[in-house]
Amino acid sequence: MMKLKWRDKWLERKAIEITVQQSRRVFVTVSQDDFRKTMERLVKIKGFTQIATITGVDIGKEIEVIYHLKHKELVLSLRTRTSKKEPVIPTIVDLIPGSALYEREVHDLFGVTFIGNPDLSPLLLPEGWPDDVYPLRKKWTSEIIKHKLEGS
Amino acid sequence: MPFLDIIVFPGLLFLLFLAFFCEWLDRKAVAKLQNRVGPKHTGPEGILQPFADFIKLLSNEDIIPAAVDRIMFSLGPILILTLSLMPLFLIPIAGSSALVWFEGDLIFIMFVMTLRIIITFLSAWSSTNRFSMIGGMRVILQMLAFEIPLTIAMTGPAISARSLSLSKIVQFQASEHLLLLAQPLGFVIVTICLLAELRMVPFDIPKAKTEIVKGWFVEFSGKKLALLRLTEDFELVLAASLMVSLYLGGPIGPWQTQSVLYFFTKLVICILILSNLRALFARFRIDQALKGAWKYLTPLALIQVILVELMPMVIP
Amino acid sequence: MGLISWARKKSPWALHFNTGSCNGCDIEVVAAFTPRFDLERFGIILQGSPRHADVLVATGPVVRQTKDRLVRIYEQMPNPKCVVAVGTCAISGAPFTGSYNIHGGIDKVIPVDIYVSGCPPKPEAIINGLIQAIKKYEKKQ
Amino acid sequence: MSTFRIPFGPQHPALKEPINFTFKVDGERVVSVKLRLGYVHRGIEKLAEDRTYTQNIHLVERVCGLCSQAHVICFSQAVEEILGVEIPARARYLRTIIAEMERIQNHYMWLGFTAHEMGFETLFMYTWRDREIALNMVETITGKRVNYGINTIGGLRRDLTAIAVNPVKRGLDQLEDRMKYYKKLCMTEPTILKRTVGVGILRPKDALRFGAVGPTLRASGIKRDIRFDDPYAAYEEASFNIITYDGCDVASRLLARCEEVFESIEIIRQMLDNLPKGKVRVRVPSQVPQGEAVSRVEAPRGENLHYLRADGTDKLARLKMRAPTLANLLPLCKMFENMNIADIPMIIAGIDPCIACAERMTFIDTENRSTNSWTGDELRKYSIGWYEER
Repeated sequence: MMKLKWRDKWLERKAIEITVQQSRRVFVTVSQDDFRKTMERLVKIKGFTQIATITGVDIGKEIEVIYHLKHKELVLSLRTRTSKKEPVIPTIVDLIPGSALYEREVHDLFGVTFIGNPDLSPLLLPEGWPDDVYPLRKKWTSEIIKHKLEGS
Repeated sequence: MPFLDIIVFPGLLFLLFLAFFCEWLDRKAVAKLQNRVGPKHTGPEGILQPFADFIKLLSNEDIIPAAVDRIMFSLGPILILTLSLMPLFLIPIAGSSALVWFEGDLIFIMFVMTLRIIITFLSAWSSTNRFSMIGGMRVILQMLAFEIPLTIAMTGPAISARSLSLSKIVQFQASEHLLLLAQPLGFVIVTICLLAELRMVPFDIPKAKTEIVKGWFVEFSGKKLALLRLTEDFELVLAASLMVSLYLGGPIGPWQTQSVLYFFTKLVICILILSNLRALFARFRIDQALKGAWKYLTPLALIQVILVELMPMVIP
Repeated sequence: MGLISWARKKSPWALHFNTGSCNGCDIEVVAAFTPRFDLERFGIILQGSPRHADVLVATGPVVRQTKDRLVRIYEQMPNPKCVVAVGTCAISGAPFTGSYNIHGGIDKVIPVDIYVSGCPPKPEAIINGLIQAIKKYEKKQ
Repeated sequence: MSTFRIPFGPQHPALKEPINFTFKVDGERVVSVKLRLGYVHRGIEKLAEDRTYTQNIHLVERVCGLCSQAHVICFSQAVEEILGVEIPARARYLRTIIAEMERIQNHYMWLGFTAHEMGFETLFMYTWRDREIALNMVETITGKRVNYGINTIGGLRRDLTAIAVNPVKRGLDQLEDRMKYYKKLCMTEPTILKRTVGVGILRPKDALRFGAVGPTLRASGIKRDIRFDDPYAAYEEASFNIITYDGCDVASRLLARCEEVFESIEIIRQMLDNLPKGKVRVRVPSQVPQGEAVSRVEAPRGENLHYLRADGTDKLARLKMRAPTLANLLPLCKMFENMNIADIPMIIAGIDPCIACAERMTFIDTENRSTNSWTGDELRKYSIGWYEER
């Protein structure tokens, strides 16, 4: 592994996988249980106080949630997975207030619940959107959604 | 007073023509200042544009929204139009005395202008649109602030002419000198206050397009909008002709001559001044405009009146 | 009717509404009102309130969320009125066809009189579209 | 305290794009704000999954008509990273030139809109007249005024012809002259100062906490610029300054953008003078191997981030786009606190919102529908009640 300023023994022990894409892009995978602790450490000790965005990806049985954290020139993408049946992840709004919008975005489009987020109002997409339709899950193609919405 | 005078010249028809002409002039001048052409293809150089707008609006569907107070909403535009037309008959246009004049008509003009604003507020309130309500409140606020310096400054010419009649003031200027020379400060104050009365930039706060759409205009359509726009044109004429009569001597020309042409030329100059100012500024915020009116304009107007009183003693 | 149809032809006021466009068309619509193109020459002014407008200039594909608003704005406009759909998205939904959140072109929701194609159309094309609209507007009595 | 709600948008003359803010106001002072997006949501991220990479270039360009170059560069960089393709130096330089031209025309446009928001129509007309110079330059190089359609994966589709260089250089001189004048105007004209100084304060601490980006962040005194921190295209070879102001208000944002135009002009000049010779495009396979990439670009409005995951076919598995406006919306809500109604358009203009960008995927809604569609009766009752309580 390349020598990087952010290098952290604790993280290396905890992480399932660490990939260094290029000198300024690092991907770290942690388990769902370790996620909150890792995040706290990254924010409080390692200084990743800014978040670029949160990406959700549907990978079959699970949903992968990627947090793109920024620290100067470095983008650290912290990734964790949660089961598709009951997608639950602890919130990070208390650590990084700027993540409020992104958490809701993921909540809306993938149905992931962020435990502890005070305002996860289930309101996204146009008014009258059905509850169980999460447009970015692979199951819901545009045609199926259209069919469901327009009912014909 | 002959019937023809009231209807044709210098009465209704002439004023209508003047109003449309002034709007065209104003639009054209602003367009020139903004590097544009302005109305071009409606009549020669687009001179018929305001007329076309007026006719089109008259022929449009007239929507009365369900939520409005019907009586005030329908009556409002007509009342405002009448009230802004009325003072124009008191302006000496063709000769040194107006169509109608009496001792104290200046006060009458001020009164009608205030009344007009109250009616504006009522019709804004009656249209029960959030934007027009805010617009209406701003109209009132602005009136409270600018009416006072305007009135005080306008007493300046009255004191000099020792009369509260516009026609007398014009006659005084014919026999003595133009009041602009004696009271330039008053002229400036009146111009600023009239800009505010006309709700033109930088005081177009009650109808700020980017904040509250068109302010109290927002719900009116068709004929009512046509009347309201005509009102705005009349107000423009009124403001410019007040400036002309109070400070520039109305229809008085050099060598004791009197002609409507002189009045007309001065009017054009005044409108160009107003449109110039309109194109040169950004809009103030309501609190800034009010602060300005109370803090600077009112004291300045008072100083100007005192100066008018003291002047004859210093320079006999 | 000569006077009225002349007046209508000479003074069509426009209202611009974005139903979900990428911004490109909107910028070009606004550009058509600025010094280089100056639509005021033809008596066309951009209005803020639908009550004051005669021509609705709509850009972009109709997104589910804006559908009701588009209809409402169309209904708030006084008669006679006409609609100009600016840009390929407004005509058919163009690159966004197939998305779950769009209805397609403007004509899926309200009747359209003139279509101006391009992605985005140049201001010249928009001006031409508006002039065509005026011609059509004249006939609507 | 009793308050009065005014809706602002979705159709509103101050906003060329639909967005809905509902302000609770007390008299003329803003108490709180709620916002609702979703009026321009076109589901682009979903659409992208059904299209091939080349088709996606077309789609990504239409996320936003004003930052099209920034989005396309960002997307193609991500694909190129997964492919392991190095694009020719000439293509990198040209991409930089077009991206900077986009910034110039965008900032000109923004200055015009800001002037329009404060009711300064003349300045609006002037800036838009001068913006046509920038558009002419872009048109000479790419053939289009908006949505340039010149980028592709592996480089550019067209080369810059030698004949275009001189008109562009002349255009740059003109633009620099004009911007000097506008900057002076913004610093001295009293009505502009009245409307901008001290309006829409965003403290550096809040800016960082809520994740502001781009000129909004830099006007709060924080030196962050992707072009400098995380250089892409040919920015490593260019020398330029990062403009920061520490007024934290709309005036600072105004001046920061004006100065950025000078830097952009400088960058374009350097690029044109040192333009390498050679090809502008390398051929790339239509199938992209498995992999993922994060790509960042400094769009005119701030940081633009794309996350791309490829699964080995000719279609992508996931494309996530985060446009700068979305990041700036939370700081925007912070700026509204305790401001005057008349300042609202100015503050919104201050972040240079591009709703089309922010909304390709996101919606925020904290209000229920009823407050949005009040009937006149409800409103009248409300207003009467309001006056009685006072």
